[in-house]
Amino acid sequence: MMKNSQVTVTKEIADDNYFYLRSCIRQNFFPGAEKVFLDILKNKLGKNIIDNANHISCTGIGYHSDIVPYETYQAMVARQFALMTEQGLKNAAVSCITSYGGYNEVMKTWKEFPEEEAKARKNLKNATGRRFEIPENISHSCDIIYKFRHDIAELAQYKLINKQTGKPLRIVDHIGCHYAKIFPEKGIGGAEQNTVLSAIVEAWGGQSVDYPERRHCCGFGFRHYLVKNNRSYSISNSKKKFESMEPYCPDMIITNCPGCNMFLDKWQYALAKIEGKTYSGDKNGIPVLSYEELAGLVLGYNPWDIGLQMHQVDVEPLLKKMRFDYNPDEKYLDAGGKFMGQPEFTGCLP
Amino acid sequence: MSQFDFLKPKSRQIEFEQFDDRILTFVLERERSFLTCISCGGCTATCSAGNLTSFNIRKIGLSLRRGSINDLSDEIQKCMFCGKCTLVCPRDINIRNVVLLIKKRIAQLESEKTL
Amino acid sequence: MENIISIPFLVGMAYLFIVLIFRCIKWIAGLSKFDKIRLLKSITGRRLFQSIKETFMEALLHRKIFRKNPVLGYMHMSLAFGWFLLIVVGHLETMMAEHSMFVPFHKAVFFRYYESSGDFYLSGFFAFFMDLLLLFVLSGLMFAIVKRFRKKLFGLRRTTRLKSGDKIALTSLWLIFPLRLLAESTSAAVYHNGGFLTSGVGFVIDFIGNPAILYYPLWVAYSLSLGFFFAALPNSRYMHIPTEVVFIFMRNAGIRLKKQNDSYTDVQVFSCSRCGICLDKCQLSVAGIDDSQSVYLLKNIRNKNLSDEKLFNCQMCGRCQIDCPVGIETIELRTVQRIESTRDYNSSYDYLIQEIATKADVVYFAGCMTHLTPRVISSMKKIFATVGEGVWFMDEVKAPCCGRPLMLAGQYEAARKLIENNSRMILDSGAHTLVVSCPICYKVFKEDYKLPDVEVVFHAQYIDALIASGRLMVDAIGLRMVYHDPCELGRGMGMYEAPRRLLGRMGEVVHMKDEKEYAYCCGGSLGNIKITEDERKLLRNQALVAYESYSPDVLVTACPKCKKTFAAGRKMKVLDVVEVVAGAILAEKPQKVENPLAEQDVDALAFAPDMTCNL
Amino acid sequence: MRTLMQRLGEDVRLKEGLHACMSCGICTAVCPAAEYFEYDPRSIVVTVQSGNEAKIRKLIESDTIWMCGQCMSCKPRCPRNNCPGLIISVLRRVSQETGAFVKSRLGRQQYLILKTIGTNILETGYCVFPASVVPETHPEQGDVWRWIYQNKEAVYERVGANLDKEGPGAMRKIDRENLNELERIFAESGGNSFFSTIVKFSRAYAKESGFTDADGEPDMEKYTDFLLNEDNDEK
Amino acid sequence: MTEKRNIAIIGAGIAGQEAASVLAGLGYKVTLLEKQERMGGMLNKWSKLFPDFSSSQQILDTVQVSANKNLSVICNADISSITKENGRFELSDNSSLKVYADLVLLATGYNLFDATLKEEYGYGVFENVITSVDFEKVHKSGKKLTTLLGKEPRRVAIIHCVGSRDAKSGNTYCSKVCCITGVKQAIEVTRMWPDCEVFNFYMDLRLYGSKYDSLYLEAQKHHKVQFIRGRLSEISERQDKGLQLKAEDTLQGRPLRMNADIVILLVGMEACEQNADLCRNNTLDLDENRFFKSKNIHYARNISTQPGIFMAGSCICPMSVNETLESSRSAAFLVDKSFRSVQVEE
Repeated sequence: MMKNSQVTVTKEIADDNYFYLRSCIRQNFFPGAEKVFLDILKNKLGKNIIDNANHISCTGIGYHSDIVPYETYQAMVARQFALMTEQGLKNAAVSCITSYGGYNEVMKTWKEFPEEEAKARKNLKNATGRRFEIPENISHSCDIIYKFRHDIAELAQYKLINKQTGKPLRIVDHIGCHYAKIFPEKGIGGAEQNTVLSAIVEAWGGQSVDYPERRHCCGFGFRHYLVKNNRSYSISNSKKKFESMEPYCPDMIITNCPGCNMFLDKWQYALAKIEGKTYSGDKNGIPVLSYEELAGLVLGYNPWDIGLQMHQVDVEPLLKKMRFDYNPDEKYLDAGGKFMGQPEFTGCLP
Repeated sequence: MSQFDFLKPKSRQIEFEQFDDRILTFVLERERSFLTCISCGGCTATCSAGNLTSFNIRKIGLSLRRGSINDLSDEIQKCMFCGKCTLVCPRDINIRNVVLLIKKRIAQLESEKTL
Repeated sequence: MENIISIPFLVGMAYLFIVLIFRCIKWIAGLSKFDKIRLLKSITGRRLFQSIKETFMEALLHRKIFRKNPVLGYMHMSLAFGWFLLIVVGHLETMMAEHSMFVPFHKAVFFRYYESSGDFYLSGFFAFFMDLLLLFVLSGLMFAIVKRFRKKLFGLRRTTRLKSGDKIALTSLWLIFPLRLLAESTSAAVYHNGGFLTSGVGFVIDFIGNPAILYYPLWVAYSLSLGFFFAALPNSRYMHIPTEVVFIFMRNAGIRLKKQNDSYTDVQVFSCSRCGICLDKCQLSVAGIDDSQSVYLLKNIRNKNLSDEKLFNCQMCGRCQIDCPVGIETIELRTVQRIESTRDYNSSYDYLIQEIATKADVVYFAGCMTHLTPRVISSMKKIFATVGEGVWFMDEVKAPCCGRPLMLAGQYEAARKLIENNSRMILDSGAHTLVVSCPICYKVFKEDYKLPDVEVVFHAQYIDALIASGRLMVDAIGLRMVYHDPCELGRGMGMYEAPRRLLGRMGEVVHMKDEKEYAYCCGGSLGNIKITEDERKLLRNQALVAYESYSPDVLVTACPKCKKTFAAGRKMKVLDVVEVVAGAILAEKPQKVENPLAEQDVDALAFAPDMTCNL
Repeated sequence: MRTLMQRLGEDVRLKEGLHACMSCGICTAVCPAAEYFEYDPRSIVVTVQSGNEAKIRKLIESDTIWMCGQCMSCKPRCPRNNCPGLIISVLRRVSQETGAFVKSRLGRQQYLILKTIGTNILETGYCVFPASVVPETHPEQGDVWRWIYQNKEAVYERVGANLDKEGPGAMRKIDRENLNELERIFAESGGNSFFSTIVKFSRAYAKESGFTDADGEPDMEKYTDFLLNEDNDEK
Repeated sequence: MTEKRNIAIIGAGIAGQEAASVLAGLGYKVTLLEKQERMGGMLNKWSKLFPDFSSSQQILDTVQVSANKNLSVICNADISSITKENGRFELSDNSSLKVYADLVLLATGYNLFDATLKEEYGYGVFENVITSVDFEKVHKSGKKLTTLLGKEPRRVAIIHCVGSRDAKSGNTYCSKVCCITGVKQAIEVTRMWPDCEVFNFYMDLRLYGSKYDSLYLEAQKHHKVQFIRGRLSEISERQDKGLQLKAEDTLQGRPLRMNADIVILLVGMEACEQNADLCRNNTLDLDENRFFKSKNIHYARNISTQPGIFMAGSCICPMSVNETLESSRSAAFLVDKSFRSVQVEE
């Protein structure tokens, strides 16, 4: 059987000088993940990455929930590019999958329909006076971690090994749909056998586990999650994934997309409340980590510095398997070391 | 957990692994010509009941062959038995008998309260 | 000691009587209140004589079988009527010998055993006459034995298969009369009292053996054979003998089959003699189907093992019913069984909504099948247009089916819903005439719809009347036509002449051997739910081969289903009567007569739905 | 008056998304929405391909087009390089431009989305931000989120975010100047007029459906309440 | 009058051999060039032929060319270039081989679609996913088709249009023979395992040939093969190494999920990659599907865009065995005719 990571990669990933574009959802729910990503790039890998205060949401969620017209979306994307151009940078590092797909979609449209690009330039110019150059390289931040996965492995303080059994941790992945489904050539390994996360996992000593519904959507569905009465769609899709991965007894789920990371975490909790069951064999649920968070752990960051206390499904079982050196008492201490209260309940089932 | 009442996880996928063949087997044992249906839809196009309602005899046969029989009992009642379908079927399937057998089997399953 | 020999006979007889009385009570009790009153009225009124006459003609003389086949008729008559006379005359003889009006039953039966003197008024005549009757019966018995092994001589190709109860009864029946002959002959040898036959046989017995020794055992054997026969009778097909009498009385009382089983169904079932005449009339045998015919239906109802496969494997064409010597309503009876069998799953048709009727004098209902023969519709339209009739084409766009196919499938309750819906629409239209062009629809409109003040006419009748009244003129087109009687129209509704008369106005209708009530079924019947298409083709070909032998220019029928079925056979051109008429219409100005065949090529050869004609 | 088909054709995404569909069904096979709704992207594509105005009108007035989850799983599989998801986007756009969206329950929800996401974008520069994820309307977010929500300042500070503060960093406050730019882009590129189209049709529908105040003007609070509780038929 | 009677035929599959026999029989000097070690081409991979289940070996034996003074066969000759000089064609491979001829007949045949390119079907990843050619191999060996673990399959799915009619694979044409092959193999599977359920997933059933439809009927009637109209979306592996399939039942308009023990991919026919090499030094053209382009697809199907170069068999377009043989005979006729007309002109 071929290893999941053994697929030829044709995608180019810039190796330095990035313009960082943040994600609404990731900032909102997992701000620590973006923080640790920047920290790893700057301080561990010595890269230049600019975190510009002027960039705004790309409005991709509005675009895909159909209240933002495509022209406006193109102009908003154009503005991000303009900020980057003004900074003298040509490589984008995108934190959000929706944005990533959106930037690629806009670039593709401009390539095929130059009049659309002209319109976007005009709109941007009229509105802000800004101009832009088309980026040379757009990478999702997972691409960058992927590119430097071996460097990270060398710096690693922990391996993805279950120290209790000595075997690699069994890790299932979930690739956000917009990462590679819209433009398969823009994702490592393409749309079908995507390897961006499995290669990271394997590079750090873990075992990437395939499961039948690996490619299925998490169920965000934009408007389906945004309107409360429609959320059944969202949870049904996540449920399908959990059911599919359950027999493989994964130690954790690694995710690519900020939204997926949030859904796979929260829907486990909601399903436990509705159906009284978890898919992990215990009451906690399967820990869900993004690749940045996992990189942080491997490099030995304090889990509470990188925001793992913000997950509903507790990450402690994973930390224990890794024999990770952490202080459980620090979990709910604020920046000044003061107790800031704690959730009434964590995990999935009481 | 009333706060989650708005969430109803469900699926309408045809799950072959949950194939309910109780009607299909009954029909095939008694009317083998049903095996050769190619879902051409000629029956539905000519159907007298289909002219009045959404009744789709082709889909009924198909549901049977996919083992999804849940909504069949109401649908099959719509057939008027006129026999036009049988007359136009390119594969000479005795559709009237198929319908009669389905109705019979559904009545059996309903009386056993297993449908 | 003397009386011991009559014990087997008396026991058998007693058993038979008890069973018969029990059955009769049960049957009568099982009738509805109204039917009981009908029966009572009929046996107290003039109908009684009718019933008695019919009993005599059918149950004893077997008139219908005689008509069908004299040899077979003779066989049945000699056995039934001969035996009847033996009993009656034997009784008279005993009364004469005993000088008493009241003689015990067994005395008459075993008269020769008891009576040794032979010395009474007319004894010589009685001895001769009784021997003659015995010979009469024995001749019939001989035929019966020959028939069992050489059925073809009797015009029968197949007879029913026997089961064990029947075999016991048959064996004992066959033994009764030879044993009687032998027993009486020994008596004749011992007492010298027989007629020409018994004394002759007695002489032979005397010559080759000792009658005094054989005398007693033979009489015992005779008594036993009678006893066995009577005892076996209620559980054998010979039950039909007494039941037929009950059947005749009930039928003459005006009792009819209902939409569910009752004791009248039972009476009809028990009246079947399993003579097998229906087997030969049934076309299914050409398709190798030989377990679902009427006789088996009746048998299976009686034995309570009727399967759907057999019940629904019948064309419902009615050929069997025409020749049934007992007059069993085989088709109605089968319909009732279908109703019973599918009662649990009738449809409600809740979805039917009342379509708005169009006001018109005449309503035309084409029917589902006719929609697959658009030339029939266009021809009808042409005729309506020519005579300027204000017609509402009721099912042109949408209307439910007429309900007849459901009836044929036993879905009586479901059919009622369609009938109600259609009736409302027809009545709302205010029409005085309903024209239908499909015999399947015609039958149900006539029989099951309640349409006061609306005359339901078949298109052939309607057009014939148009021509007769001068509203429509047709030209002779000189075609030689074979007319195929559709089952539902001919045997179903008894309409044989109207289409022939109509066709006769335009060309020659060829007379055939198997026509009218003996006409073939086209094979396509909606009555059969189980038959395969390949089997249908065999039936169709049987009819087509017969029709081909008359080498007509065209095969004409009056049913869209027959038309499509025959057309698929691709052997000859097939038209509906209305198409012939449409091709022969004379406009006011005489014009070139169209040859209706010229434009019919496509249709005649069509075997897929014919959608070429847009109306 | 442009036909619906012309309106659809004006969007470049239709050219990108629809070539010639052969109804193979691979899109429905992979579609997550098809599994949970009476929904079949294949037949939507066939309808658009047919160019039949009446059918397209019916389509954009129906719930169907709103069932797509925009995951774009259909895109990489289509043997004809179509993208049903993009076609849906175009249909939704035309449905909103022509006011057809208020004819269906799911379509009407666009007003809710506009009120939440649209407002978020224009007022904060984010599609979502912590204060907008109210635990009461998001029970599925769980107890941890409730704790975060109640202790926003401390928690975000602890994990290195810059909640509602000047300068770069996660969840920083987007300053007025940037928001003005955003507004101008929306005004310039048609975003604002699209917003007001949705509002216009929603107000008209609200009025028509009797959600009015004392002066007979549409009462959009009542209408919002109605939309929030307008329930799924399938339940 | 100079004798111009040398013909080079590239490819010794059934098309090349049949044409060679005919032309050698007519007295021409024929050189038959085969890149493989032995003749027979793709048909060597096949076990039984549709629609009559006759043995492919029988066809191979029938068309097998025999040594003849007019006919020479050169194997291991992978011709990569055709040039024309002084009215003569020079054919050469990558080594020192040079063959000269007055006329060239291309019978280079086809390639099979590489199923690993359809990643979502998991060929080469999941062991229980095989191609139609793999199945033929099993069938030819006389063994029964089993799962990886050697078990009897209880359900087999056969997938039509793999690498055909698919822009994603770059082949938008129909390979024409796969549908009937799918029906044939479905029957063969049920003959091996009478209790095995077989499902064919199709987009359109293109059973165009004589007696093909009756095979379809037979598959339904006597082998209970079931047909689902819908293109397979993806295959995933379950823990027990069984496969999970997803498609839409397009006739129902509902997505469908099914488990199967074995999946057979009906791989389509593709033009040979070397075709482009052969076009390099002359005016041979390829059509939009990378097969050799005909001068006219109706009346000059065997005639290429380069005068003097003819074509036979499935290097023109996907063909079945009988069409291939007819095509090569018609090519031989045209070759003969062109020689005669040249002589008349001179």
